[in-house]
Amino acid sequence: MIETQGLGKIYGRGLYALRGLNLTIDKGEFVFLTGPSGAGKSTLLRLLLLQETPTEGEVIVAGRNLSRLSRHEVQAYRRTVGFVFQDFKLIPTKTVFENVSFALRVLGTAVEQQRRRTYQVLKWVGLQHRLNSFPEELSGGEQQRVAIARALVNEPQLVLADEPTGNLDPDLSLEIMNLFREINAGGTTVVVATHDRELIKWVGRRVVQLEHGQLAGLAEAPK
Amino acid sequence: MIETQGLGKIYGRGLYALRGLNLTIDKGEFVFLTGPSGAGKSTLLRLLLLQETPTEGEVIVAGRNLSRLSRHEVQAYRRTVGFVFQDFKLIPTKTVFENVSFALRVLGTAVEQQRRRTYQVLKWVGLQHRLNSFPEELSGGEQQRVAIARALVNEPQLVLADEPTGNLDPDLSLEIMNLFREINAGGTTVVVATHDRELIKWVGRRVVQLEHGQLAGLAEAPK
Amino acid sequence: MTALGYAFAEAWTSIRRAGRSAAVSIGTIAVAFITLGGFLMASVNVQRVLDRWLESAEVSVYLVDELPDEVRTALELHLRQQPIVAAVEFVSKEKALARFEADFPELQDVATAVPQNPFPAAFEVRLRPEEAGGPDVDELTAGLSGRDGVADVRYDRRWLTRLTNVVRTAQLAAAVIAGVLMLGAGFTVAAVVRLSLHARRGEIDIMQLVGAPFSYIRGPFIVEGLLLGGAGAIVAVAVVALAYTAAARWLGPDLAGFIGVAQLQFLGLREAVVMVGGGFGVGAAAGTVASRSAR
Amino acid sequence: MTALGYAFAEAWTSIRRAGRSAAVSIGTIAVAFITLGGFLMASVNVQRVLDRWLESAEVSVYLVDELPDEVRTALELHLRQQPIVAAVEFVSKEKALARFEADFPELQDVATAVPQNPFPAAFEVRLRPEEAGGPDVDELTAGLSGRDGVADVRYDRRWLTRLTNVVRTAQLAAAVIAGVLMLGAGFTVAAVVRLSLHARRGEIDIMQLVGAPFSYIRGPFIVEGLLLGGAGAIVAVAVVALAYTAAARWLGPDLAGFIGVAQLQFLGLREAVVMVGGGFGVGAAAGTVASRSAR
Ligand SMILES: Nc1ncnc2c1ncn2[C@@H]1O[C@H](COP(=O)(O)OP(=O)(O)OP(=O)(O)O)[C@@H](O)[C@H]1O
Ligand SMILES: Nc1ncnc2c1ncn2[C@@H]1O[C@H](COP(=O)(O)OP(=O)(O)OP(=O)(O)O)[C@@H](O)[C@H]1O
Ligand SMILES: [Mg+2]
Ligand SMILES: [Mg+2]
Repeated sequence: MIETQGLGKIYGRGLYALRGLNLTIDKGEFVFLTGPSGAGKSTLLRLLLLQETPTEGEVIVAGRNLSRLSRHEVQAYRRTVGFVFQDFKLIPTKTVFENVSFALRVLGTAVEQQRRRTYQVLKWVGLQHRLNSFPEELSGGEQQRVAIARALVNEPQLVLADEPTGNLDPDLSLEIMNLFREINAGGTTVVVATHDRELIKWVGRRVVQLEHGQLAGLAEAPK
Repeated sequence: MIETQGLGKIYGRGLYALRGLNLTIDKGEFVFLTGPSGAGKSTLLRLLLLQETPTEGEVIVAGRNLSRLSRHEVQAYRRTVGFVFQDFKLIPTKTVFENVSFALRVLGTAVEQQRRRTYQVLKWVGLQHRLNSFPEELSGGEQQRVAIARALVNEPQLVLADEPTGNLDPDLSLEIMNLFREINAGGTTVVVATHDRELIKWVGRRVVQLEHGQLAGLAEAPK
Repeated sequence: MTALGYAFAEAWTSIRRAGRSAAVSIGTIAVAFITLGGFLMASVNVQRVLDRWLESAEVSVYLVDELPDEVRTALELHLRQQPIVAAVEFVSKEKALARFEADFPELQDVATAVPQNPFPAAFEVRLRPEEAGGPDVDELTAGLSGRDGVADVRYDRRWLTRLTNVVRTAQLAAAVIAGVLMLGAGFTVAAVVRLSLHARRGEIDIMQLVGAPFSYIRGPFIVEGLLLGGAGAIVAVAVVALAYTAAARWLGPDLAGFIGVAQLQFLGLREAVVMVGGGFGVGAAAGTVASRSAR
Repeated sequence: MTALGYAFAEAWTSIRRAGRSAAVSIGTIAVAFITLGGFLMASVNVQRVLDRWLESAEVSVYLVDELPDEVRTALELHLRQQPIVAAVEFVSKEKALARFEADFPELQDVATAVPQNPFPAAFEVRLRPEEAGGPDVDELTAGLSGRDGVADVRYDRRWLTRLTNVVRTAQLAAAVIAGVLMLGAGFTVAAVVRLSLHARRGEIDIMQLVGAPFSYIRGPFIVEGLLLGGAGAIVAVAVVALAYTAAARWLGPDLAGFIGVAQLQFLGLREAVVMVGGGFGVGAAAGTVASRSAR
């Protein structure tokens, strides 16, 4: 599903945020991405979404080289990816419902189905009672769950989640992970960047560890 | 140091975010605030900073009823509090150095001392090499550490930290907690809202648990 | 179609939620257009005055005394056939004397002291305004001078040429100023829409990251610019219309006497439509620019 | 002092970092002031033309023939002593005839046909512009009519009263329009500064939560507004000055002939200073409003 070859990223100031990364993630895999602060986890995920362009190397997702996509193909590609941003990136001028249903709207889904599916996903994350709130009226954890709902609403082939439980209590975190596992069981590839060792232990999947922008260790977690 | 009497907060929509809270925190104490997402942790901390005004009840900090302060007294009071916001609240148009030194600047600290102290605090959180970056050029954890540095830079009497390690890896989280402990050892009262049970266990201090805006249990943690 | 409906619905929601900020934007755009509209109205009216002046441009063709009627009629016909001539009036010797006496009453003595009427009969030829002061007039006067029965041709060329130059200059200046004001109004509308939407640029990035097609991202911004600009222009036209009504009521009589035009004239329908259309257009363009993504 | 220095330093940094956005704001403010400045320049010049016209308002005092010199001198003295009189010129019978011949060459015959010079000598009295058309003039003419040696007093009161009315109306209209433009410019500056700073309102809240005193929070915003507004106004004055230079060079000769004033006049120093001051003031006020905290 995902293959990176010698992937590197240098931001303006000249330091490698990511360097010579060769990584393969199979279709239907559930992978944790971990490593200290500033290791390059978010950078890797951003490159997978094409939010940033690589400085060197290639990213191949579902057999297609991301750097060769046209603008329209990029849009179409992003619509098949569910992304939970580390800073949520909710649209402040839209309500919870609008923020989530927007991802369906751009797919041209019928209005009635938009409504139904949005409600369903918000129920999964326990926010069905906050449909008409604006993001700034939510607690940190509630905002994070809206971001998760938006990533899952259009049944993506690939879910990329950047620290999706940083603002959630342990019980909720496990619930969210169960949600990810269910989606993963349906064939969706899931990549989760997290610092939460408990969570990684509990879910028990493959862990990719980054350090200073490079792979630090590849460990097959116990099944 | 902190005393709340029948403290309650209702946001616009009519639900209690906090209800009838009676809580006492002594001077020099180190208290963890925990509870599920939406329990009211941030609301309580916001009330302590006067970021919100209580709907009912009183907040008394250092012997003074917060709702009776004049605008100038509010400013002076806030300058004695170090606050780590859950969403960081860094000023996007200022550099890391400016964001942190600003808290000293408003105290009228001499420029040379501003410079020295800011550098020192940024070194504590491991960001002395990113002085001139803007917040959006930092990773999530780096931004969070800038927020922590800003809270500590002016040696406040009271530190209120809302989920200060949600974006940090476990090792860094412990380092930050050690920092808080050191500051606490110097006489500063510290209140930390967190979901991280490991951290609470490791630090081993009093825990205040909130649920649906009310106290769920008061537990003296083992010394 | 769906995207269009979506764009309008979104834009409307956004303007409604923006509230005061949107009102400030519309107001500022209106101010720009009021300035432009006010200037256009003023210049339309000044133009009418100048036209009136030019309309009264006359060539006097003095006739020799005791001219046979058929020569006079032939001359009149000749004059009327000229393309640059708008009207021809015959002034007899008696009428010329009467006019002089009326115009210069203090010289009554002079007129009566003269044994016989010294004033010649004349054709007063009114020219088409657009020709007055032009080269064709020179041709006409030159041609007339040699003709049978014509004693003299007088045409206050110097004065008229000067007036024509001034009018031309004024028209040029007015066009330049109108152009500058138009640019200025456009610039203001664009700047205001851009500033209004700039704050929401983050949204565009977010939408792009969610994979929204450009039409979904930019549509609402473009429509919002369109609506802000159009609303501003409509407010402006309304304000100018009100100002016109007020001016016509209170200043009308005074001004009308001076400018020699029966009534103040409002902006033409065309100008009003152009203004409102311009508002919509500039707003939409500004929305397009403002919604141009960072990447 | 520290807070002030801080405010300026911060504002400057902010404008520098805002880059294009700040340039757009300054440009828009400049457009507003250019409109105002252009109008002021136009109306200063029109005012001069009207003054010139009023200056040429004259009362003609026709004298009886064969007036003894001492009566004439006494009359002249009397006229010069009137407070509303600006200048007195004596026109002899000969000069009057010469003028008539020059003005009406086609009536040469008439003049020569008359046995003796029919034109009376006269004093031509120029009035102070501010008095022309006023009630004091009536008093003067009435007083003169009965005087020894005076044959007739002519004063084209109707025409002058009308002109005076028009001038007064025009002045009123100009004042109203200037006021509206001033308000419009102020509104535009305020709106632009407000929109520029609105996006950064979050910063204000953050600063407040850190316990910053108001002077530290609002100072930079107010100074930024001040600088944006002032810069816009300065740009505007510069543009108007350039436009004036261009107009004076290319249109000056034509216009000067028409308006009868030797030269176009630039905005007075006072107007320029008021404009720039207004820019600074409105900008600062807008910054103050924009930085008003949500709470
Ligand atoms: N826009 C940017 N400009 C410059 N440097 C950047 C930018 N974004 C990230 N970086 C730097 O790149 C490095 C990797 O950042 P990244 O966000 O990938 O880290 P991370 O592993 O997600 O860390 P965290 O756990 O703190 O979120 C960091 O040192 C960061 O400061
Ligand atoms: N501005 C607001 N308007 C309306 N409701 C609000 C607002 N802020 C918070 N709330 C609600 O008040 C409740 C308590 O919020 P609070 O932020 O205190 O929770 P929390 O304990 O900090 O949760 P988290 O762990 O998710 O940060 C939540 O249900 C939240 O939705
Ligand atoms: Mg990250
Ligand atoms: Mg919270």
